Amino acid sequence: MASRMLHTVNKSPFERNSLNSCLRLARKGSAVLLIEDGVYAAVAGTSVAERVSERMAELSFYVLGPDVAARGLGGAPLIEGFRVVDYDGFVDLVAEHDATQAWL
Amino acid sequence: MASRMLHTVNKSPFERNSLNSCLRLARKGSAVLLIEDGVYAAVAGTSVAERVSERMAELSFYVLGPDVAARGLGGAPLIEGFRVVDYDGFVDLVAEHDATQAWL
Amino acid sequence: MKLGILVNEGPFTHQASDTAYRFTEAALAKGHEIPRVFFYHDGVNNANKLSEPQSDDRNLVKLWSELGEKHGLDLVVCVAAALRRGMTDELLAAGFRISGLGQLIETGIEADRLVVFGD
Amino acid sequence: MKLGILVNEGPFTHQASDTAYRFTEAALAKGHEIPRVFFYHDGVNNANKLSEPQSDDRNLVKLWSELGEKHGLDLVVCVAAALRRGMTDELLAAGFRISGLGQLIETGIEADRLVVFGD
Amino acid sequence: MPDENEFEGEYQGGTVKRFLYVNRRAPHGTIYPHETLEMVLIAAAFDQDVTVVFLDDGVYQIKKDQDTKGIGIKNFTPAFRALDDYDVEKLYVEKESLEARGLTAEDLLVPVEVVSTEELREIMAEQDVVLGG
Amino acid sequence: MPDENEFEGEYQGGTVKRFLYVNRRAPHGTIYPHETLEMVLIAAAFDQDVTVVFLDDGVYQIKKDQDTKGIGIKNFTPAFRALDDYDVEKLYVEKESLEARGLTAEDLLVPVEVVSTEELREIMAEQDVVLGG
Repeated sequence: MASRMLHTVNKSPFERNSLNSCLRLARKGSAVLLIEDGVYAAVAGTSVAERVSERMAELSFYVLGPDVAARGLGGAPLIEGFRVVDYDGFVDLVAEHDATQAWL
Repeated sequence: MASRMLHTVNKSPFERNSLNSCLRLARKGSAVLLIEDGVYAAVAGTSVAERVSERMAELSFYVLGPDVAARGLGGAPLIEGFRVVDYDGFVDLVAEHDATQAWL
Repeated sequence: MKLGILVNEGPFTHQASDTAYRFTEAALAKGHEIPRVFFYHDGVNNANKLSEPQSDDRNLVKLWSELGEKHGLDLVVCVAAALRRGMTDELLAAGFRISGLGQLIETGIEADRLVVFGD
Repeated sequence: MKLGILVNEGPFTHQASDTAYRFTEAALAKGHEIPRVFFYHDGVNNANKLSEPQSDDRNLVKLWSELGEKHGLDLVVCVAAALRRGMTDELLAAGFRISGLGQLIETGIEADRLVVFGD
Repeated sequence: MPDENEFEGEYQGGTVKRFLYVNRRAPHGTIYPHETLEMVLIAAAFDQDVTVVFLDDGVYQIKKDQDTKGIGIKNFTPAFRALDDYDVEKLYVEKESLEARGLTAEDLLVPVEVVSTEELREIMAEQDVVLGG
Repeated sequence: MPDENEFEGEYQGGTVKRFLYVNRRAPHGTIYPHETLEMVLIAAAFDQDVTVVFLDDGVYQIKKDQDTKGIGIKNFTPAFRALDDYDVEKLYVEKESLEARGLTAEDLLVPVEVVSTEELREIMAEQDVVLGG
């Protein structure tokens, strides 16, 4: 019984509604991993940061480090509570959760 | 001197920020033509309708009829002020304006 | 009036190519001149002659070829975009040719309007 | 653990294929089994052997072929998606094969997880 | 609709998993909804436990009265009516998504269950394989 | 960077038009920003009057410190620094887009003029050919 989902989001939160929908529909206790252009939502101090912070108590948030570095955000402060993983960590997250859902 | 622009928007206003940016940056006196998935923004009574109506006095709004019909909106009431054109009308709009900008 | 056309997406995946085709057809019917249709980004896939859609759906590659032949259109596929996408001379449908991005800029300069269809 | 992979976009245009490749590589290095990599939508273009990116950029078609050969991966291109996009047997890079969409569902059933990379 | 030959070698393993299809995109502007529906039909042919949800612009996929003749694209959406023949009966639509678009259940071409965001969250959480997106 | 052979048959017509390039997308997630930059360079080689604007996620294209080694993709963004050599000097960034993303002009890898939405509106309205999007 898939009760713990890993959600991935690969779209910019400024351009698309994918992150919004993920945050609206991810059940308490599941994990959200931001990848590709999705990583912009992990940065502190943007106009979308509060929407993410609001669900920090209920969801676990991860961000893919190589995508953060690629976008010049390696030195930027992330929203408190985010954990940075690499591709190995991505694989571990998939294995540790019961199913994976990609928000495209 | 290109002073009258025709702006086209082909993205759903619910999914992307293309229409928002077009409405923010289109100068008074220019025209906006909604095509493809952009036509959803022409329908009255949605959560984005007001944003469009707010610029109705300054911009001319058009919507591509074949795309409206394809999406099952042929009978839906459109926001007041919208003019429906077909591909011929699209061509005329391009010819009548000084330049065309596609918001993708 | 001279209307240049830029197609930025492949057939089927996005409607852009359909809209561009219908716009081009309407413009020609109205007596406008289409000096060039330029295919960039995934738009280069519009020239792939191996494309075989379901029999009850439109075949955009064929439609472009036929429109090109009927009106003597210059259908140009960008070489740099085509190379990375594996769209080579041997796949080129009738009426298309591969050339440099400069041809797009030239169209922008020489046409009265450039109309962009993309995603 | 058995991890099935679904790739929904072509190389270069979207990062999805890059991410899928890197994920697959990491999963294999960790000892997981990848029973199948399935290519759907524009993902079928990952199998096009004619793809020739700039010499200083990655060649995803080759990377998938090499990873496939090294680990005996089953790289499957969806026939229906491939037909409309003109991705035929003659264009197939080493290690890829074309088959039905049922192979994706089978992967979903038999793998412990199915991971989707798309746009 | 999938070709007959898609069903060659139909799955005989006996395992039944819960397949969730997430429809979040408008029809016709892109091919994703059409090709996602093809994935639904194959999973059904494999006798899997299929659930289809419509949210965000995905609700437009099942809007009545779509007529694509003017855009020259084959209308794939009547095939949603065939889902019943494939025993795909769990179709859910998010109420919030409908309302934002000024739509109601009467505007839809197939019978669906309109559910709240909270209900949809529970339905989506209890799945094994998630496709679409 | 474009191949040398892209410049074969360089435009000799003498007409100069105002080419506007609109960058609204983030880098690396899609190829559009990279291929749009190639279009900028060719227009410059044709001695056209080129303006490049960055708004929405396009401002991320010129963020400093991008390091794409970890994602295995060639970083095309250093080529923005070459725009000056091509006499492309009119680069504008929308202030509102920067602010929404918590960025300032100091975060950018090329010298640009940061302008208000009103100013950008005027700049974008006075163009002949608009590319990007």
